[in-house]
Amino acid sequence: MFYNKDGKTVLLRIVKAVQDNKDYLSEVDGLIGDGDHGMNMNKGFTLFADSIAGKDVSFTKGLDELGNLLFSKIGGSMGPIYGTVFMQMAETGEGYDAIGTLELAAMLRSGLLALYDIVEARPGDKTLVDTLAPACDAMDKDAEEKMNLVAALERMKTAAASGWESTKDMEARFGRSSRLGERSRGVYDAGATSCKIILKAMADGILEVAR
Amino acid sequence: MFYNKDGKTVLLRIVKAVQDNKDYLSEVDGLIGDGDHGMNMNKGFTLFADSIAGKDVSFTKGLDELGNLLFSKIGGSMGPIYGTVFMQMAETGEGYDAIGTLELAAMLRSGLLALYDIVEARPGDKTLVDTLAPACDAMDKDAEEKMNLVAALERMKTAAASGWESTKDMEARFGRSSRLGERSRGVYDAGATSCKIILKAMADGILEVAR
Amino acid sequence: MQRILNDPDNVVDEMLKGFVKVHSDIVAPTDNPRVIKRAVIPAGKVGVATGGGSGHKPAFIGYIGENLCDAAAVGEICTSPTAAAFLDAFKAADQGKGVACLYGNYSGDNMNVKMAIKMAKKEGLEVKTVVANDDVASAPKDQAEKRRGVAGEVLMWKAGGAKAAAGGSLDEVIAAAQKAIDHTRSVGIGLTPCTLPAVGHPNFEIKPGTMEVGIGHHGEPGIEVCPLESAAKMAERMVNVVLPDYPFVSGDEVVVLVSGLGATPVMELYVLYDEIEKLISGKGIKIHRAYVGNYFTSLEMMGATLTVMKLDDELKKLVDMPCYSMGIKQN
Amino acid sequence: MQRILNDPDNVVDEMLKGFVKVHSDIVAPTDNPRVIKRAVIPAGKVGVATGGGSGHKPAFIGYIGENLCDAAAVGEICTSPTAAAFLDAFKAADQGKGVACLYGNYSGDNMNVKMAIKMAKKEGLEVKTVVANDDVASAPKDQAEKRRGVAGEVLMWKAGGAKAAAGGSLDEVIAAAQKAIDHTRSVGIGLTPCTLPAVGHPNFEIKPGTMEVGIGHHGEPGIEVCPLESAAKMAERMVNVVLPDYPFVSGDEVVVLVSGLGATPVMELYVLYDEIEKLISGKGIKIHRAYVGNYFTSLEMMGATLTVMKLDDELKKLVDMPCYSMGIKQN
Ligand SMILES: Nc1ncnc2c1ncn2[C@@H]1O[C@H](COP(=O)(O)OP(=O)(O)O)[C@@H](O)[C@H]1O
Ligand SMILES: Nc1ncnc2c1ncn2[C@@H]1O[C@H](COP(=O)(O)OP(=O)(O)O)[C@@H](O)[C@H]1O
Ligand SMILES: [Mg+2]
Ligand SMILES: [Mg+2]
Ligand SMILES: [Mg+2]
Ligand SMILES: [Mg+2]
Repeated sequence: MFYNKDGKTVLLRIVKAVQDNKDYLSEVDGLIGDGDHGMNMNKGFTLFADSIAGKDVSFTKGLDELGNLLFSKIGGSMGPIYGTVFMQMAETGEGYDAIGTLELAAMLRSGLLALYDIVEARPGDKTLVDTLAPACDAMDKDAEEKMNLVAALERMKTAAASGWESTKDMEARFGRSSRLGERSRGVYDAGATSCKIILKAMADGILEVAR
Repeated sequence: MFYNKDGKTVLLRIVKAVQDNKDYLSEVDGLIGDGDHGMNMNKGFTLFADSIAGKDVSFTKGLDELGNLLFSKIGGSMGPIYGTVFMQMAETGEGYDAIGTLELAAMLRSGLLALYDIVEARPGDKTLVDTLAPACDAMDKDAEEKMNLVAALERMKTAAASGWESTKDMEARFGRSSRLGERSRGVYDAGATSCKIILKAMADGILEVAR
Repeated sequence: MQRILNDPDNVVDEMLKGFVKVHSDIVAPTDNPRVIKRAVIPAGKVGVATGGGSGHKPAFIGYIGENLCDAAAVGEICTSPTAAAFLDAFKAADQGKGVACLYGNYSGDNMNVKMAIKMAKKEGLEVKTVVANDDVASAPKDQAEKRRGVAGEVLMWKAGGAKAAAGGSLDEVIAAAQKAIDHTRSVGIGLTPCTLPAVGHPNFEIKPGTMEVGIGHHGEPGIEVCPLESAAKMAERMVNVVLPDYPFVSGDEVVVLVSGLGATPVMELYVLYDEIEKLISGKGIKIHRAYVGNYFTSLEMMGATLTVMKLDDELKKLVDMPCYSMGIKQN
Repeated sequence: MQRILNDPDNVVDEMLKGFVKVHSDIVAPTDNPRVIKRAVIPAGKVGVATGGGSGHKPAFIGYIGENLCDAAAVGEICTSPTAAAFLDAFKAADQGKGVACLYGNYSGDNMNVKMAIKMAKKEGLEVKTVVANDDVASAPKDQAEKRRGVAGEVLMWKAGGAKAAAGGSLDEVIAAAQKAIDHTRSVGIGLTPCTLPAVGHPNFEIKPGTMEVGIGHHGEPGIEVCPLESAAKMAERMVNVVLPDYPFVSGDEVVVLVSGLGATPVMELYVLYDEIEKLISGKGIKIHRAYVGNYFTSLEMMGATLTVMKLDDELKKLVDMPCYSMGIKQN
């Protein structure tokens, strides 16, 4: 488990991962989207880094702030999608002092469900849901099995990565790339890619502060 | 001399010369102008050919028709310039049954003077005036010397050609190319080029019907 | 990229600054820098709001004005405005009679509008929506709910704005705007791609000598890529996509809107319209009114869209009502 | 050439057919297919005529309308109309009080207008002219009579048209239009060349990464080719050419017109205007009114022009008068 109050470094690690992958994400989006995903994500996450600089924020406080910023400053699809996921995770987790496998699983699952509230995309539609949903499933299973957080996070990363991998062969059905139909196969989905990067950074960040 | 009433073949020869040189004229205009001189000229002269097709027109009647057509259908600079020249030549010559050196000289000179009425360009300004003016001068001199038309026409062609040649080193001061200043040197003027072609065709056409 | 820009990331904010300076007789800024409203909104009317990504001038802010929209949320280039901006646009438009949000069918806009409405509801503000889906080429007819909104949105704003100005209730405004878009079909032909300022190079390709039939306003692929055709053939192709879909038939009265995509010389839009008019009139369909110009663009894309709306008595009255905005001024 | 055309040689005639169909509330064709007139010209006013080559939409026919021009002669693309067309435009504009012909300083137009006036005189019709020469970059100040007319023509038509509508005599209309253009200075920056439909390829070059300062509406070379700059720097460059030439100074009231050259996204014109406004206002010059949009274009050229006109009481009244044409509608 890790302490909610120690979560700022986790958030900064996520920010850095997004910033480092700005060009890569745009490149992936450029293949079947409009090539701005890295720019959109970088803009939002950098705004967030600026807003928490020098401040002492907890993991859930930060997630709420991040979600709110994406939501109120980024627009597009990413604003509401990641905004919803992060704000819901924050809402679910705001009462936790210590976050273990069970807590994190609950937070992620509620984020995914809130997302389902606003998008029609489900696993198999070549969106970030294909990364997020298997990650949630893995966490839920580990929570059921009462697995410790360190082990659960490793499995969650693996699940996210293979979910991301699976988007390559899919045909896009939502978002910009869906207009391409068959032509959208053979490349990764941009949102799934950023989601994998974020989940990995989150896991690695938590592993650093976990006790 | 030649009979005014036999002049239609002369006019058709002019038309053909313009049509044959359409691309060349545009090419010359393209170097320092806007590349449409061949198109403009071809359009006007082809309209004229269509309008006299099957009709019996004299040299001056035809010139008047040509001038009028350029004037009322072509616009730009060429409409008023060649329109004025041809209509004035027709007006001056309409009373002539037979046209010799003296008559043709008078017609050309009056055409040039009418042109001077509407343009400020004079010899040395890199326009068609540089072709037309020396041709007029040569004809006037030959008329004074009572030279026969056949010889006079040969000299007129030579004068027109060397006038045209002289535009190459000039700096344009009127029309589109004048904006280029120094940069306009080194290439022929488009209007001077078409004027040389027209005067040569006119001379060659007259030589065919001259008695 | 031969463009007039400072920092490409600031282009929207800078554009908005210039826009409100120029059109201060028509529009005013609000506390939210990404929301523009009418300079004076007549009291007691239903508010008409819209919003969308930038780069489509006059859309969206260019349709704020007399008898048109009251407020618009402004997004980044080709990117939906935030839910917060939509919410603030609703608030700016609201005169106590509720707000009609008339916007286009894009996933980002749908999500942000949906969330903004939830937030508005919490604050006691009633917002209803009409989602334009006039682009025939973007989905088959049996999936019409998936179709994108394109230049038909202009006619939706015209009808909805006029209904609101005429004192219509929220439900009446929504019904009029919904009817307008239900009676409207569009298709676009793209001739060149466009370049997002922050990207710096076109993110899709239209090969010279070809054209993309059914292209979307963000370069979304169309239904067919074919060799570049004459204006007459393009007109035929467009008319043949648009007319049968509704279907518009002999005896109908219609409004025709031909919009350039940005960089096509306006002269050519009139050439295209001349061909379109011959085809439509030739089918016994009466053109009551035509709009030709850059009404809904995609940055510097070349090409054009055709929009046809079938009139009934109500729509005719609404379309004929005078209006005054940057994008459309009509006596 | 990704364009919407049939036979490029017929583009002007086809465009005119489309134009009169769309704007039949404003304009009407005449017996001369190359002359367009107002649908209804109020009796007893001085006629206002203009004319020029095509490819500059809305210019020239787009400025026919209420309180603007009464008739326009239409030339081929970038080619002066014929003298016959100018003559017929004079006749169409004439309401028995004489005709003011307000046009731009190009050698073809000068010749054709001159000849048309001669012909009109023979028919007993009095025509006086004002020749716009607002383009600062086209000749040094001491040769101002050689300068070309560019977007400043729009303000000349606005002032002259308003004066005629207000009942001014021919001399008063001429004086107002002359004053308008004398008080006006313009400069353009070109970012891409344009292609004449019948030629099929650009006939001049602007290297990517560079811009041509002082470019003319037909691609006439400017005063300087320099590396592409930011909008702020372009604004500075334009303002620094235009303001000192008149000169416009602190305390002046001015109209500012920023026109796109055709293909530059309108959004970027607002970005440019925002910069221009800061510079002009910063010098203590008051901007009474601004026009930003595609007011005088060059086919699909990219770039923009800046026009500034100094107001006095008369010009202010004339510019503020409402008007209604395809190109400019003002309440
Ligand atoms: N309707 C949708 N449902 C789920 N995911 C979506 C939807 N629309 C877009 N996405 C996700 O967003 C990603 C693209 O994000 P981004 O490039 O930032 O936005 P945009 O598509 O507006 O340019 C896609 O790869 C996809 O994962
Ligand atoms: N003001 C003028 N005075 C004399 N000749 C002129 C003038 N303007 C243009 N010309 C002539 O016209 C020629 C160009 O003709 P053309 O290309 O048909 O017209 P445009 O310049 O309008 O495209 C020039 O080469 C020059 O000889
Ligand atoms: Mg994208
Ligand atoms: Mg030329
Ligand atoms: Mg995008
Ligand atoms: Mg020309």
